[in-house]
Amino acid sequence: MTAAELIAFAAFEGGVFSQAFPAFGVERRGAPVQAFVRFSDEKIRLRSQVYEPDYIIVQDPTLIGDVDVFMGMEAGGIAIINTEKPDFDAMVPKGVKVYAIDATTIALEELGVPITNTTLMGAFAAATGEIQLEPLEHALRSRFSGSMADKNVRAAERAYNLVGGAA
Amino acid sequence: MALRIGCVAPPGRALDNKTGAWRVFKPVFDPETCSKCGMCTTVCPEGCVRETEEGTFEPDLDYCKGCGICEEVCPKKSIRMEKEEK
Amino acid sequence: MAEVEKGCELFSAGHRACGGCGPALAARLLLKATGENVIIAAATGCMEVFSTPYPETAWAVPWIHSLFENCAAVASGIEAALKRQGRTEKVVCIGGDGATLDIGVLCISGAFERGHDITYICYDNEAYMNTGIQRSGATPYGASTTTSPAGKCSRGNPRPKKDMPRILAAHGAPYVATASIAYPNDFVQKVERAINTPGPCYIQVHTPCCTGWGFESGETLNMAKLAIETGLWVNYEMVDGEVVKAKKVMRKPVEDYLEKQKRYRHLFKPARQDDEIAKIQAIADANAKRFGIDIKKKESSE
Amino acid sequence: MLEFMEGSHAVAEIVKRCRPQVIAAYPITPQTHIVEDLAQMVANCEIDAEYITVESEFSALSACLGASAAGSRVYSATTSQGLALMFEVCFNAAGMRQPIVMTIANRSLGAPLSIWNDQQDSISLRDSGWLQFYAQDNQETADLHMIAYKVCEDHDVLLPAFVCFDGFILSHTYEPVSLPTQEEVDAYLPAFNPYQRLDAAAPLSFGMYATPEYYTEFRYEIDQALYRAKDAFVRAGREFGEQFGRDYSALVEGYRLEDADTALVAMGSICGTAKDAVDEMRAAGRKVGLLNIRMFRPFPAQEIADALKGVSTVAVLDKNISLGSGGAVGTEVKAALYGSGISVYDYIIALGGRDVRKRDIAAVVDLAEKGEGDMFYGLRTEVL
Repeated sequence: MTAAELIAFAAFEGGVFSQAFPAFGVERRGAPVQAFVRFSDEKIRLRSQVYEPDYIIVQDPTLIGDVDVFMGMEAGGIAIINTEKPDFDAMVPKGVKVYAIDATTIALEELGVPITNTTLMGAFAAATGEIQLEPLEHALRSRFSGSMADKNVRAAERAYNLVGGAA
Repeated sequence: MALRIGCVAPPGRALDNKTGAWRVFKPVFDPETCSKCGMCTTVCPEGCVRETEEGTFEPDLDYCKGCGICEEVCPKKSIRMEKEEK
Repeated sequence: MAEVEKGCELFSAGHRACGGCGPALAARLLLKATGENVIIAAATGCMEVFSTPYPETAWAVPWIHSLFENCAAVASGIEAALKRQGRTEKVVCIGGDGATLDIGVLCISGAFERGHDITYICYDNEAYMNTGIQRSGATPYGASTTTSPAGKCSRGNPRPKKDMPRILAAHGAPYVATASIAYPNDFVQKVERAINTPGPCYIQVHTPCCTGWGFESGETLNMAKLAIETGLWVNYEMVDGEVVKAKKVMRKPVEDYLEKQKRYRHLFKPARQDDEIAKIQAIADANAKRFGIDIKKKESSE
Repeated sequence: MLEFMEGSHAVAEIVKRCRPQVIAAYPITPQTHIVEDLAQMVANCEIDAEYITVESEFSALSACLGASAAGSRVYSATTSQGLALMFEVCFNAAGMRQPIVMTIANRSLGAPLSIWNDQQDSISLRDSGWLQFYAQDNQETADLHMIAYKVCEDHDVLLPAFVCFDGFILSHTYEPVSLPTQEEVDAYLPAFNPYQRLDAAAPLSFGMYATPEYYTEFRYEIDQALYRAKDAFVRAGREFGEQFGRDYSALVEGYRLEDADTALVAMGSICGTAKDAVDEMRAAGRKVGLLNIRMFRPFPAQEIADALKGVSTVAVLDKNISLGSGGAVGTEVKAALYGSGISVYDYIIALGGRDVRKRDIAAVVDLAEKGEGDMFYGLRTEVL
């Protein structure tokens, strides 16, 4: 949910309307969870869950195979997947572009903890072009303070540049 | 009378209810034997036993229900319950 | 005794309690102790009903009744509001034994645990008198009530009184006391001490009910006194959880108290129930032992 | 200025700016974020209030009642089972005419246990004497809190209010919200001026009992006060519009109802999805509109009848079920339109967090136009 919130926040900082919400549940820490984000140039009124995503972010690669993470995606969609071993091509729908990034390693190196929200946010920004670096950094700096802000900005930028190079 | 918002009332109106009418027996106070200890007024559940100027006590019969507690506690036996004449 | 008579009547005549009502006397004495600078939060019950039919309130101090079981929570809110407004009124709850020992325990426990500066007075007449004398957690062992009636296979209420003072002392209440309308000054002094002790304090005052217990209305104080003299009611104080003082007595046998009340009539008629009376005597003996109330008899002085 | 925040946080922020002196609340999903935020604000001295950490919802509202009677502005929040536990105090607080404002993060009632959203909880208290406002989005949620305090504390009203927003769907959603500053809120909402209070300087007895001679008249007065709340809401809503540019002077809000043949009627966040669905249906040439009921208590029967004049079919989306009798909103809308010749159909929908999509709204309109209604929408018959 934090990643969804941050992405929506950064998009809002970038000048569009946005909305982020979790797939509400009773899950305890560590259990798989889903969260949704919408962007729009107009005020967002729609409250239903997202069934046909333009973009997906998979934070935990072990879900792939257990859960159809690509459900509802159509050609032209973009998937950002946190993984060390990108070996799931067979499951990717036709026309969906996949960006595999080892966000866990980046997060560990930059933040010291395997929390990949901000890293994947950088990757998302670069892969989709929906968020520019400046609002992204602004969002992170209003969410985190001091050295934590610096570290998270670095993690996001590293992912941004990595994916940006690939894109 | 306009109803007060929220079923709220100022003090005083309980006195409209003259509970003396409930009485079967009434206490008769004898000031001659009274030791002025005040126990009768202390223990009255109605709070209707008043001190007189002489320091003795008398019941307010508008409210006295005739329970007889004052008679029971009077150390000088100077209160006597009598059948109410109606 | 005259010292408790200072000031005007804050609990006014004209209320609709039965003649000889113990709780009505407790209400009068309570307000003698608190004076005018108080806010009363009352629970539903006999006292609430006999003192406040709209618009004839007997209360000359600010008074609020909300529900049966919530006066401690209502008082919590009042205390918080007064604190925030910088006001000085003392906050006092008053509830019967049903409201206090049974249905209101949740709210009372919460208020005491949170440490609000309130005093809770339970007037204990040992059953639900408002609704017609049903058993409560304060009904003593052996008493016949409409929901614990004596019968072919029942000898009245099968359980002893719940020990509410100890429960609230265990909440960390700085001052807990029991009192009796048989000793008006003692009750008044205990209320004064409670309202002047910061934090949640509790007083359970024994208030015989002539209607519910079955005795003549003039006997109310005599009955309260007998409860103490038999050891079935003990007047004591607990400070920070420790019993510091208990009224000593030359104990009388419990049947002196029991035989005067209709609620215990089944213990004497049609046949005397010695085993049941012995059980009640054992309760008094245990009280005497726990609180050390027995005055040792000196042969010569008798 | 728009800021991006969680719905619950928007509520806590606006409540802070409404300056309650006493807050008493018991945590329950999905209300928790609101009370956690407020507790933190108290801990940070950002808000000059007593926060009473009560042991139950029952005590939460009881403490609010006491504090309100003592003359303080109060606040609480709850949902679902917590509101059910407050049932007795709800009726009591309204009868005692205490202007308590409470947020309801709407949630279903068990059994079966469900933490998810519908509006069964607040709807079930519809007879309690509380005003009920339903918010479409988090902006409205925040705004309605300010309006609620103003309406409740109006001496012509003196009643408590639920500000209802859909649990999770709004409470846990992050979206842009514009919150007035403290100075702006102070300018709109004056300090609490209690009509009467517990006060040793002027003693009063509160919560006395009424004999049959008086009871009916007291209930009549509460009912009258509820109707006066309509005018107070219109005034407060208009004033809000003048000050903040968002007008709430209408008890019901019509959306593309002009020339509509079929009208949806709904409350809360489902209206957002329904508006998008209406736009799509309009684009496809269908004459469909929406009526959002913003104030459910007092029930705006006349306003609904006026707004729906001219439509031939009405489809009510009911996120509740008055078991054994159909949806509560539908029943009341039918009564409001009695004799108008308009066909009114009721649809029980979105219970216990069942997601609603635009196509579901369109499907409801199809059913209504076919004359099929008064039913559970989208029943999974395969599991029955």
